[in-house]
Amino acid sequence: MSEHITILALYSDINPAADGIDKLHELGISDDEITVISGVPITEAMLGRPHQSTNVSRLALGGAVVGFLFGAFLNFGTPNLYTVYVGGQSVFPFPPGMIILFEMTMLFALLSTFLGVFLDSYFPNYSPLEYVPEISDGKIGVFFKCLQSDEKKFMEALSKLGAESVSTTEARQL
Amino acid sequence: MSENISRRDFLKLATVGAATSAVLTGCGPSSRYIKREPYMEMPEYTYNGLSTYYATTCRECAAGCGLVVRTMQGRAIKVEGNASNPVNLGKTCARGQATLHGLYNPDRVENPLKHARGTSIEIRIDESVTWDDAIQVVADALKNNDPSEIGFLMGMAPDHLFDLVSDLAASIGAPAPLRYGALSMFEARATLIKASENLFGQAALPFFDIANADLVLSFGANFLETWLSPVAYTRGFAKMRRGNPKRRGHFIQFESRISQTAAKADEWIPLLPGTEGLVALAIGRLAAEAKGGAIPKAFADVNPREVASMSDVSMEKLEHIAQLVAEAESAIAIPGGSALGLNNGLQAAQAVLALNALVDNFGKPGGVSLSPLAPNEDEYHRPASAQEMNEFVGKMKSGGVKVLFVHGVNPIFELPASLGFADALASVPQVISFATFPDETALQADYIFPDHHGLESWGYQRSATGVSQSVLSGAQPAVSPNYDTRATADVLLAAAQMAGGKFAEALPFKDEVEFIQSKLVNLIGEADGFFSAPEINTFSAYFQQHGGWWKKSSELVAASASSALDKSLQVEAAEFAGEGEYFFLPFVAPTLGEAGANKPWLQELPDPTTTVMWNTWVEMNPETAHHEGIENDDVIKIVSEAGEVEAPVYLYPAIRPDTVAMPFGQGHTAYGRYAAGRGVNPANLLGSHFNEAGDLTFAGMKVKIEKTARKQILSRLESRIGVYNEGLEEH
Amino acid sequence: MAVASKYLPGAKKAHEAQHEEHDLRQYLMFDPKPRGEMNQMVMESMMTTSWKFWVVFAILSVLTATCFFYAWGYMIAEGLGVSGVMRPSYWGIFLVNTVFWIGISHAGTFISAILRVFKAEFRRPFTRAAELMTTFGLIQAGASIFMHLGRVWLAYWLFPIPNARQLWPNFHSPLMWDLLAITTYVLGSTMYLFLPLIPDLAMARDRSTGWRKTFFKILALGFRGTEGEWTHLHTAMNIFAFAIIPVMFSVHTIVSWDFAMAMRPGWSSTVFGPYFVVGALHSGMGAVAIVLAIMRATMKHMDYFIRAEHFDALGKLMLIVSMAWAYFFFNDYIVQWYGGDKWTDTLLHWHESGPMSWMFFQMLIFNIAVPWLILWNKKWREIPWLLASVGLLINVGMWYERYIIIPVSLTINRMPFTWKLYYPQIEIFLTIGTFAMFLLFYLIASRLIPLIPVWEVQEGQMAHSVRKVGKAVVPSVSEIDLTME
Amino acid sequence: MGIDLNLVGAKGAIAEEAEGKWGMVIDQDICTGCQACVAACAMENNLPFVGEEDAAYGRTMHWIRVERFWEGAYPEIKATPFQPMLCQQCGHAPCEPVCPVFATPHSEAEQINLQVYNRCVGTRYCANNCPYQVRSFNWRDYHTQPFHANDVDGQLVFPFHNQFNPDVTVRRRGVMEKCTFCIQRIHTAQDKAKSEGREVEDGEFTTACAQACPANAITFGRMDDHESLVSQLAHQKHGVKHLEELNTLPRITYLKEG
Repeated sequence: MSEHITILALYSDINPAADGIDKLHELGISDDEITVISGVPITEAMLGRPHQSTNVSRLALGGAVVGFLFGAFLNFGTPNLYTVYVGGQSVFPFPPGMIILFEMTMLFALLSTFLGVFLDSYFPNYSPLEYVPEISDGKIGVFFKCLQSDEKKFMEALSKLGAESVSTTEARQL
Repeated sequence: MSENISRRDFLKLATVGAATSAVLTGCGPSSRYIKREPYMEMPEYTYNGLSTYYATTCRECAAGCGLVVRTMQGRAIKVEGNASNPVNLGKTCARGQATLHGLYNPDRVENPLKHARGTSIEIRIDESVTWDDAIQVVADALKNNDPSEIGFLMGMAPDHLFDLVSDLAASIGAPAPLRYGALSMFEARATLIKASENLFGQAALPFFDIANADLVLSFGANFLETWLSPVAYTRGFAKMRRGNPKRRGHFIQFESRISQTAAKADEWIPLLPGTEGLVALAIGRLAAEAKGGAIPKAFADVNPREVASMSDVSMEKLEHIAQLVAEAESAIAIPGGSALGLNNGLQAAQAVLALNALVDNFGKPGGVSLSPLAPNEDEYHRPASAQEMNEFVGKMKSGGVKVLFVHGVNPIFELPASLGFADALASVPQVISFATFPDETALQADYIFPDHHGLESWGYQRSATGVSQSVLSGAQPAVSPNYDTRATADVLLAAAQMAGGKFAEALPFKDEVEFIQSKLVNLIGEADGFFSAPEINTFSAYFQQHGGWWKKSSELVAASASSALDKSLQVEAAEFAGEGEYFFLPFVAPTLGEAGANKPWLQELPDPTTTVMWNTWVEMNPETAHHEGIENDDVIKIVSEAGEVEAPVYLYPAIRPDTVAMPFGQGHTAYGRYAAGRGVNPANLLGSHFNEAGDLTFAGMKVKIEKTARKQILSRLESRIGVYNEGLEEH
Repeated sequence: MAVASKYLPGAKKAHEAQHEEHDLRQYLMFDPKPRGEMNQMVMESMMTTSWKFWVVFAILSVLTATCFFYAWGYMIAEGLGVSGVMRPSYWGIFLVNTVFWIGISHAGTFISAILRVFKAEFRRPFTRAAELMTTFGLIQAGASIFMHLGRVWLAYWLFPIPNARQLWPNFHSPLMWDLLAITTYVLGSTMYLFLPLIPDLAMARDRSTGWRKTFFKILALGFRGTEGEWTHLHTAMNIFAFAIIPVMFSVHTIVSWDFAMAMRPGWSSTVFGPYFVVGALHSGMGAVAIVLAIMRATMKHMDYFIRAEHFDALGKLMLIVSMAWAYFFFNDYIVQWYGGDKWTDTLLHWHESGPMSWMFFQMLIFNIAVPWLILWNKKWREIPWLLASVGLLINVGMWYERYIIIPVSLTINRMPFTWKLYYPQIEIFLTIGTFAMFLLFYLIASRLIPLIPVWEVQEGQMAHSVRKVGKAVVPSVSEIDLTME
Repeated sequence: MGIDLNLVGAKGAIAEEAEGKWGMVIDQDICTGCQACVAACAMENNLPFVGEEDAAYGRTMHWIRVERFWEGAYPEIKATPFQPMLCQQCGHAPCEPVCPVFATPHSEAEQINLQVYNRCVGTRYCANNCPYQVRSFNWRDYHTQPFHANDVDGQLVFPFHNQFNPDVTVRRRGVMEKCTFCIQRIHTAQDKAKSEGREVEDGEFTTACAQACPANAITFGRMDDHESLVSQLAHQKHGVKHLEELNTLPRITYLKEG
């Protein structure tokens, strides 16, 4: 019978966590089956994990372009829709245009950056997830799926490599 | 229009047809000869979007300017000058503009009423006084009193009502109605008239042709403010300055403060109050010397050096001015106002008029002539002088007046308190007021039978002066009456009918329009009229349409004054009543006049020289104030022999250090929400002293000033920082 | 954890060429506590409210209700007649407050963005406290602008949307630039406040119960701290840190252009842009000093996170900014003075000897003399209450500066006949109202969200270690901070 | 007649533009400061009065004010010539570009400076930026202060409202306003002329202030018509424009003494 379970190993230090992850690799758990959660940012490099890709920068750039176009519309488009002359100035004033362009570009860039974080990390997400409160106390959590049958094997292996605790875990309301 | 069609043109193409045109209409809203229709069939004056214009006469002062009232849907929207009326040729002063604030004033007396003397009109004795009761009351008053004990007090305007009352009075043997106004008092009109009578042997107001003069010497005459006919004289002034491209008229004002008029002068001579006459004589003598030839007797006995030392006008100045007079093509000297309101005022007036004789400008362009008599005018009706009013007050006190009719004048406010009109009123058994507004006098009456506002009523008015033609400007209703008021003329006519007998015979007219027509009849066929008509109805239609009737050409009377210079002229020293160290100079507030205080927009107009709004101020030279330890806006008490008033100080850099001046026009205790309790009335400081001509010597007071602890910020349009550098003084 | 284990107690180190005994523990970065403990401290500081707290809370609420909402409502109903604005001072305290609050708001961005970009480690414990000021300050700034409008109920006509006649707003107008810039700034800085807050919210979520639990759970958005989440967060914060700085500069420059663009003596000056920006930082830094001192004095455990070193660093910043402000002020002043234009001369004269000259000189004392006399001394810089009171004076001085630039200068124009001095009326209450509201928001925030970015502190402590160089023990920082990828 | 650009103190294209369409000449030598123009303006354009306190505090609603200063000291003191100051209808109006909602645009058709009350949100930037300080702001609902009303069986009735000129909008609180060169009269005259298929003639109509002025010191008309009285007067030697150095291209010429 092949019942899948999730095992979570808790570490209070980086090095044991890194060793544990190597061990898992040996035991044939691929990187994308392993999730590492921590209370402080830890680079993939520290744990010998593949590089995390992010779209935030691209989205920011896209937003900037949209904002620029919107600013251009406000400054050079709207006067066309209903032309009003003021103070002997040209209908499409260039210097003020600079300001409008800049502000709109920035606004949209920032908005899309913010949005990017949400999209990339699937925020907000209130569904049950594998998690233990100790994480925010600075512990490092490594969890992965494996067959129920292999449970013992992994547990021993990891605890030998200095995991504070190794246990099966269920997705729970955070 | 520019070739590119603007958006609103496009939108408006449809409505272009409805463009309005200024057709002067004959019959007004309340014409007796138009049947009032419900708005289902709209009368012409209520067509949507269509303005109708009615020519009438301005009643704000006695000058009698012609007005054209723009009305829309039965409402008066705007008042403009009547361009064809010779008095103002389409122009108006601020007071004329604000006449609508009288018409639509929230404080009008809205219906006939009987109330306890001295109480507000809200407190009625008899709620249900109808106009029939009113007429009954008037009829009884006429019938049940000995005619000699009936008194009529009226406003300054020589109008149809005055004629009507005069006729009535004459035919029932009652004393002729008295016309009075504070303006005539502060103009010292009686003195001017007396002077010209002495000089020209005719009691008429002189006409001063400023327009064509190239040198104007004005001794206290504020002809740009309220003097005689301000709009006409302002026009003259403008012509004097700009009328002739070759020369710009030179204008010198002799006055102890820079009035609005003096502000326009090229030279302002702050002479010692009371020395105007002497200065005039001195200038005359020096001018005569400059001209060469014999010194006329008139100026023979004056010693210019003495005058210079007495009057604070340096010898150089006198000589300089005399030089100008001698060289001028057409010089003119005008006596008026504070110069004449003194015990030596008459002599001063004669001395000034003598200057005109010297330069021999009588009847010439740019000179002095006699105003032509207005149509229907046998001899000039001048307003009562303060002295005559004083005598009348005496008569009232002694119980010689049993019933008093008051119309168009507010003696309690306009007469100096020292004359005691208010107390005298108490000894008059019955007082009937026809006031449109609840003014002080009306509140002291038993009955108020409110007259229409000027723009609601018929009539005509003679223009006393200011024009070279004889003018009768006509009045007609521009709007139908807003309230349950009634024309006083109608009330009197009806009352006379009711009284029957000699009263009915005296005034055999259906209504006031018929009476007015009876007066117009004899103008038909008058020569030189600018219109004529075969019969009265057509004539009066034209009369209404054009806003009056007047001669086409000038008919100034060239005064014969050969004698003017023959007898030596003396000007004795001026006497000043009261022991105080300051001369007191009351002047009529240029924008308020004597009766403008209840019109809020007039209140909000800044005084031309001080820019003060909504209040009374005391003008005081900064030097003096500094010496007395007085600051701007300090409330000071001014004490004269007659009384005392308290008002905030305006440090006025353009007034003699020994003089304090106050504007007349505020200080009402009644007269509606905008006037009551605002400012003080300088007339309360004036004692009852009169000069030979019977004018009050209003400029002949000396006053003490006392500091009070209070401060009252004067509401000025000007900036004290920008104009007087307050806060920017160098350190 | 790691850092703690490496720490050598009683070690000696060289410090600025003097070989005196020195305990590194006085620095937060070298005085690590286990994360759990720090979390606990922050949670406690957040949860504990003494009766004093509630008294202050009540007072501020009442002030906000009356001086802000009631007074404003009354003014809307009556018209601006109840305020002190008139000809020629068509602008009054409302815009003074706007400029002032936008100035305050600059502190947050400056500290959390510029110091982050330049890796100024002392910033770590109080970035959030500063960022909160940005958001709350901008709220008051916006409110003040709307108070100033004659027909505030039509304020939406300023938004970049066509009106009923298909007419768009006028982008020639500096006020439109203002509107757009402030919108950008308020949105940007709020998002920038929120991003680094997420992990701490998650922390709080794990440590709270009841309604707080739900509250934090919702705000934490399900953050667990996976590598992905951290990476996205860091990238975003990185972008924000760089992008928000030009926005910050643009905002106050544009605010200054509201005046500089106008054809008025004293206003039409090219140096106004940087002058205003520096002025903003001046008041902003002062405000931060005040807030930190209050936090440290009133909130539990704050003496651990906020230390003398931070006040010292802040004091140095304040001194530098004060010098910069003096430089720009003089720059503006001498150009106006030398020009000799009739109206400008009058204006300067009005400033220095007019009825408001007292304000002019107090401004110079508070903005220049006071900081220069006190902040040069390290000992004094490290006294929280002293630094806070210097900050307070600077803020008063900066408020004066705006008051002199707006209503006092507006008195003088090219029409001397209209010169009149401005006397505030209901503005005074509305000013109190905005201050009360600002403090109230801050008070509430201090009990709802962790004022200390715990994870950033821990991150810093991880990065800091000591190593032996010869006999000396020297501090060393390792590059584990991800923000600079 | 050809026009000499130098007389208006401007050069080339600017001068052409400086002429504008409608213009006004104010002769300070004969202005007597009598305030008739102020009253006439108030009556024509439904201006509210503000009462003593507000008036004292610089909140008068005058669209035209008469300025006077003093020169010298007693006894040699002189009042400077009265100077009526009203909106100069600038060709390059500083008030126009600063309004965020286009409430004070430039009229292409009339080449004057419009004020669109309905658009105004009351930022008062235009008034700040007006070098002539001739804009007035509705600080309160002056027209409907209960003080001016009568209580007629429980209803507030404002008699003054009968006088409102239907051609001019009545402004409420929070709105900026200023002299419009009596644009309602301009339009009425143009409509009339159009309906009669002709051009508006010089002197056919004029502004309220010019119409009232007893001294005839104010002249209004077409500046672009060099035959018109106003442009003849404007090109006299002693004609000056206010703050011309700011290049606001004012449309009003002031004639000085002499």
